[in-house]
Amino acid sequence: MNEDTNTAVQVIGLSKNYGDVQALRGVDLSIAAGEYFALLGPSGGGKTTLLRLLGGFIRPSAGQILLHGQDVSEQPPNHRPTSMVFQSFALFPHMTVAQNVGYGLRLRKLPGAEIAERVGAMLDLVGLSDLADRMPHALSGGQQQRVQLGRSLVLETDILLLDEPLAALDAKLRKDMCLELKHLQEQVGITFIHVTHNQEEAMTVADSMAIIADGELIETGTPRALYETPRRRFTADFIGENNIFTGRVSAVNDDGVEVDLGYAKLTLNADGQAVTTGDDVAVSIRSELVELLASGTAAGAAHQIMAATYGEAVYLGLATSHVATLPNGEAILARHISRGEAPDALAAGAAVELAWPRSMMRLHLS
Amino acid sequence: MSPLPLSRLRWQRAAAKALFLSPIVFMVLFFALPLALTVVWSVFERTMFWMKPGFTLFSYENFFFSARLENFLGSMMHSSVSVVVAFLFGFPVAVFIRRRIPQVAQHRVILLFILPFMVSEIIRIFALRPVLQRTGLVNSVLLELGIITEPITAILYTPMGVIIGEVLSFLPFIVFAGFLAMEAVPKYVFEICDDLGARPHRVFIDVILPLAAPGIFAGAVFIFVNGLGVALLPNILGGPGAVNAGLIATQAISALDFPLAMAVNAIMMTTLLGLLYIGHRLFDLTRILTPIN
Amino acid sequence: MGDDYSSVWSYRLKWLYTLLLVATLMLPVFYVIYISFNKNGFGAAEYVFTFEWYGEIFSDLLLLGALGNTMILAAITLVVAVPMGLIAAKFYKATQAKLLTVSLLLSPLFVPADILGSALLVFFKNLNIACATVGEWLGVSWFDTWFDLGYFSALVGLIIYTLPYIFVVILITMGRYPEQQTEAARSCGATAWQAFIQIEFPQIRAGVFSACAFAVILTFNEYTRTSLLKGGYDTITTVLISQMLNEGMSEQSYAMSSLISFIAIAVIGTIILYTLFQSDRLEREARAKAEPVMSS
Amino acid sequence: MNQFEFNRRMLLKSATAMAAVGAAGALGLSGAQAAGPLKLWTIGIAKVGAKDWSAMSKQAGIEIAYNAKSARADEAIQKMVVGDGSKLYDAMSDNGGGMEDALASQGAVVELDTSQIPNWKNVLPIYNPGGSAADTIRHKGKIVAIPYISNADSLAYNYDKIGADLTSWGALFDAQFKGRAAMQNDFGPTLTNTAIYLKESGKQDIDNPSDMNAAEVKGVCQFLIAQKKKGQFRTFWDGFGNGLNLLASEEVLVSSCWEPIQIVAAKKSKMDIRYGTMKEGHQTWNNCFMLTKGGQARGQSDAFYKLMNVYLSTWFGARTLQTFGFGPQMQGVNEYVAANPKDFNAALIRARLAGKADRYKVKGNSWQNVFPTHMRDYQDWWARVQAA
Repeated sequence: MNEDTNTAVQVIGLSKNYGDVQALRGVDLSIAAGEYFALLGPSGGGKTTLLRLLGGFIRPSAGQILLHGQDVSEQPPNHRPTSMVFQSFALFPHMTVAQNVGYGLRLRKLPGAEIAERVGAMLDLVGLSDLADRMPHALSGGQQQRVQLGRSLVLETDILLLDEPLAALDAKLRKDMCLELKHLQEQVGITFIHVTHNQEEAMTVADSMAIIADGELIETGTPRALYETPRRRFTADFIGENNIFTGRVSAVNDDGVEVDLGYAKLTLNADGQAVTTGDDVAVSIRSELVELLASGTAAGAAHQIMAATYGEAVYLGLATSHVATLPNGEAILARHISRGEAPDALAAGAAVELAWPRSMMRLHLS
Repeated sequence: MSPLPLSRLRWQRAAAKALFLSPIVFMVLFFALPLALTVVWSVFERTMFWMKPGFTLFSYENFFFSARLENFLGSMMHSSVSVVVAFLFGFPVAVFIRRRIPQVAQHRVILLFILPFMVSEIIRIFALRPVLQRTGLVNSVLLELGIITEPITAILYTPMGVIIGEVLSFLPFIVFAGFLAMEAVPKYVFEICDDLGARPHRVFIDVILPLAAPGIFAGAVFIFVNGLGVALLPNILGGPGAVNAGLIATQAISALDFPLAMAVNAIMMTTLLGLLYIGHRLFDLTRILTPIN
Repeated sequence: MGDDYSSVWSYRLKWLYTLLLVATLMLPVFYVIYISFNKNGFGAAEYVFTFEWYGEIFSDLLLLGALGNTMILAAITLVVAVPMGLIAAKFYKATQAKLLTVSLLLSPLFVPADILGSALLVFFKNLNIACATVGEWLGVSWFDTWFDLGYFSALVGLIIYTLPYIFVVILITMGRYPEQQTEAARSCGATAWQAFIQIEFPQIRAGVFSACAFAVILTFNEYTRTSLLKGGYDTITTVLISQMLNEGMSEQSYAMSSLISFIAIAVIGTIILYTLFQSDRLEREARAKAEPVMSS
Repeated sequence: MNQFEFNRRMLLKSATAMAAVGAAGALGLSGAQAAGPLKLWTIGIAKVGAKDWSAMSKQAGIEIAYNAKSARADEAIQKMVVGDGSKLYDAMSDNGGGMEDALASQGAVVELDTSQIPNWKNVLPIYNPGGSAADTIRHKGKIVAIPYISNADSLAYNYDKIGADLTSWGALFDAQFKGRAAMQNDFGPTLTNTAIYLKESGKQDIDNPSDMNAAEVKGVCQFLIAQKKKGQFRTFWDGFGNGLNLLASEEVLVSSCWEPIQIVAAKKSKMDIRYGTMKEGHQTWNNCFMLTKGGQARGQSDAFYKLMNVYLSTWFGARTLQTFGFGPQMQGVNEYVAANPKDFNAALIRARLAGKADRYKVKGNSWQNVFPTHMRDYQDWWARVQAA
């Protein structure tokens, strides 16, 4: 049907219902071959459902799944060109590390010598050569996940599915493993599809990613695009730290769009989106772009200026977050790299002005 | 890893579905259906050796307006006493095993209570006779020790004998049920209670009982219903007057009064369902399954 | 054990109580054993110690024939009911209709033997009559005897009786098995069957074997349902009961019951003693398996 | 296709799993072949000569596959008429009077040809046409049953504890033995014995104690209920072992029971437990063997007649009398005992026969009827007695 071999995964109108609950609603998605793709979203949003549909562990209620152009919607997992790495507890506890890794090869009835050779090479690749004869319960969490990786990669399938593979690891280890995964993927060159609820993890590993929430595919794009120019309000809210204003379009002209917030007006570029006056829209600006000006400080015309009341500073280590209150009572954040300036430079209740570049504001129609 | 043809996939799925439904189908066909049909058969007309289709409430009249009802109610009372006694003796053991025995050893200590089951229940019940009779083990020992001067005759061929038999036969089930029910009481609860300095009986009443209630209830219903339904207990230990529903049914069967036997069954099933319904309303019996899920 | 502050004496007292309770439950069993060594048998005025009856266990042809029947019933029950329990447990884990499934599978526990036995008896007799009637009408007779009381009906009774126990035992072990392992195996290319046999089964083996033991023990000791449904054949218990109700149990019967008890006491006793002596070590191992270290 | 074949097919299908139990299974199935041993459904006390059926089998020259039978008449009828009895058993014994009619009328047992039994010529004359027991083996004038034992049931009492001989059923209801008396848990003998007592002592009008009408049954049962409520009975015994144990363990001092129970209880307990002659009368009975329809169809008639020839031989009669105290059904037992002095206690046998003769002489005796006209009233009222 689809001869485009560059597309590893193509999903058309995919839905999954559990009784009355719609876990996934008409998702369309395509993933290029050889890409490291991340599925990011809040828990219970449907990303794991999508992954399990790809793996063949559950059957779609509607829609199609094409892997390398072939419709596999009805195929069981062992007849799909995929293999999967699970969150945890998925190693076979009654087999050694080497036996775990060689399991799929034994199923293919390969000669013993070949299995041994390929298992050995794989253990080298994931850095577990010393532990080949260990039982899984004698391994650390990180080592266990490496064994899982080896067990899947040794099969040389075209697509590797990873279901929150790092969720059970502590923060430091997770960071290291992220990079390791990324490099591993570059080495083996197959398609990785990685489910996570952790945006840092997703941004570290992914060539491109998709946001999934409430059973819907919200937006796809490269990590940079999604971070810097999210189309959807949800994406802006979910990725990074954004200040979001809601208002109504009061004017549309060549310069851009004017949005009336009630207490202030914002002028920004529509970025090619079709809007008409009277539309309810949202506008977002990343908190690190918001500058905190003491009252009376001048700012350029390229900047949007807004008056606010200072609230407090929250010291976060790398950055310090300043919380201020807008005239309508909503909070607005300004995040700056901590540079050792004195704390309490501003008193709570002080009148301040906030400024940010107009060009960095994004308009969200939905 | 070539794809399978769709026809084969469909066939495989149908076969798997049939396989997985087979126990359910079996239980519906040979368990639920026969028990449901007892209601139908209970209104059939009795013939000399069998029964014929018809509608008569004679069997129910025969049950409710005869000594059988009295018997049934009497055995309900004895059964309730057995439940209480078995609970008082058995449940503390379940709590003890859960709280004080190391986790891995718990299941094996529970095995102790499976020991009696290695000998058929019927032989155990039967062997109670020489233990409890006038010249039996209990009386000889008590006479020998000078605790009594006359043999106790109230413990065999009396309702008391039936209660003793029921407690001895069913007590392990309270231990099992209690043990499973205690799974619903997390260990940290005890630590909190210790921390708060709660006395043991308060811990029991305020914490253990409410949490373990569904499991305890299930165990209690099990004993209660079996006390009503196991004919051998009153038959062997009961002497005159101890007749329960099971015995009424077996007597009816051997007297070739099948509709009456079926009416007794229907009444028993109604009692059981009623009890389970009340229990469910009170305790939400699905909580019993928490340890399994 | 328990916390470090509780009194060791109270702990010992509780153990003593537990053991006393078990001993009380075992009293009738001990009595059977006692009788089995009496040359004069049950109820005699004098007691003469002898091993004689043990030597003659296998000379009682009636008992031996019944043993054969019991073994056949137990074996078929095992072969049918255990896989059924397994399938039911898997079905339970997968299905949405959990309450329905579980109540259907566990409710036989709450239906007393005489009630279920008599209901099935009447059910089979009616099926039988229906078959004969339909057969007569069609002019064929090959299915006339399908539902005669006999092995089939007795097996149905036994399977219904044992299934709840088997189901629960397997389900509890299966509860500890992470379903992800099956999925991992599937994604390694295993068929559903391969995944079950190679990955899941080795991990739930203990539960399946316990279930087998349950099936055999329960079948060996079942009386009421079997006697109502067995048709013409005797099992160990029906022989013993008819002996009890007629001439009284034969001395060989006491010996055989005792022998079974001895074996059971020995096996279970060993397991318990072993566990108690090894509990600390087992505890450590179990903990290691349950919670792998999460840091590298 | 019979049950065994069905079972064998099932076995074959699951051959591998079955291998382990195959050997044991073969034992259980050895009775399967159509022309195999005579499948006999009867009670253990129907045999003499050895602990198992080997002596009987040798004497008859046939193989016997024994199946233990419950002692209750209604159960036996149920099995034969509604159950699969005829398929499973070639021959069976009854539970006393009236059963042969019930079974023969339902076609469960077949007419017999006594010319095939050489010892038939010695049968007690009461069984000949016109004799007092002639009807007890016939259905519509045709012989369908062969008698093998008989007796007049009475009261057993513990002479050691009581110190006097008892001659009236009144003892069972005597306050002196409150809580130490037992009757059988079977409405047949218990209601009949009570009825004989009530009738002969003038306490109630009863026409025929063996076949009472509804009002008579009610009267007898109300009497028993009153006794029960007073705590007169320790229990109602069920089966030989229970009856025996009650007497031997002094649980009861008086019990209406079978003679073998008294004999074995006396032997086991080493106490003087006696079997009296009741002035009011006794329930008299005989037990018979019958050939089932299935047995005849399977070609077991010859084997059956050979076995019946043994039951009507003095070899059996003398032995059942000595071992269990049952009355022989043939003439010439005294001569046989005299001819084999070392096998028998001649004095004991004479005494037993004399005791039986005494009991049979009592005017109020009533022949057992396990199938009374108003069976349902018997059952319903008996349930009330049990319930009281």
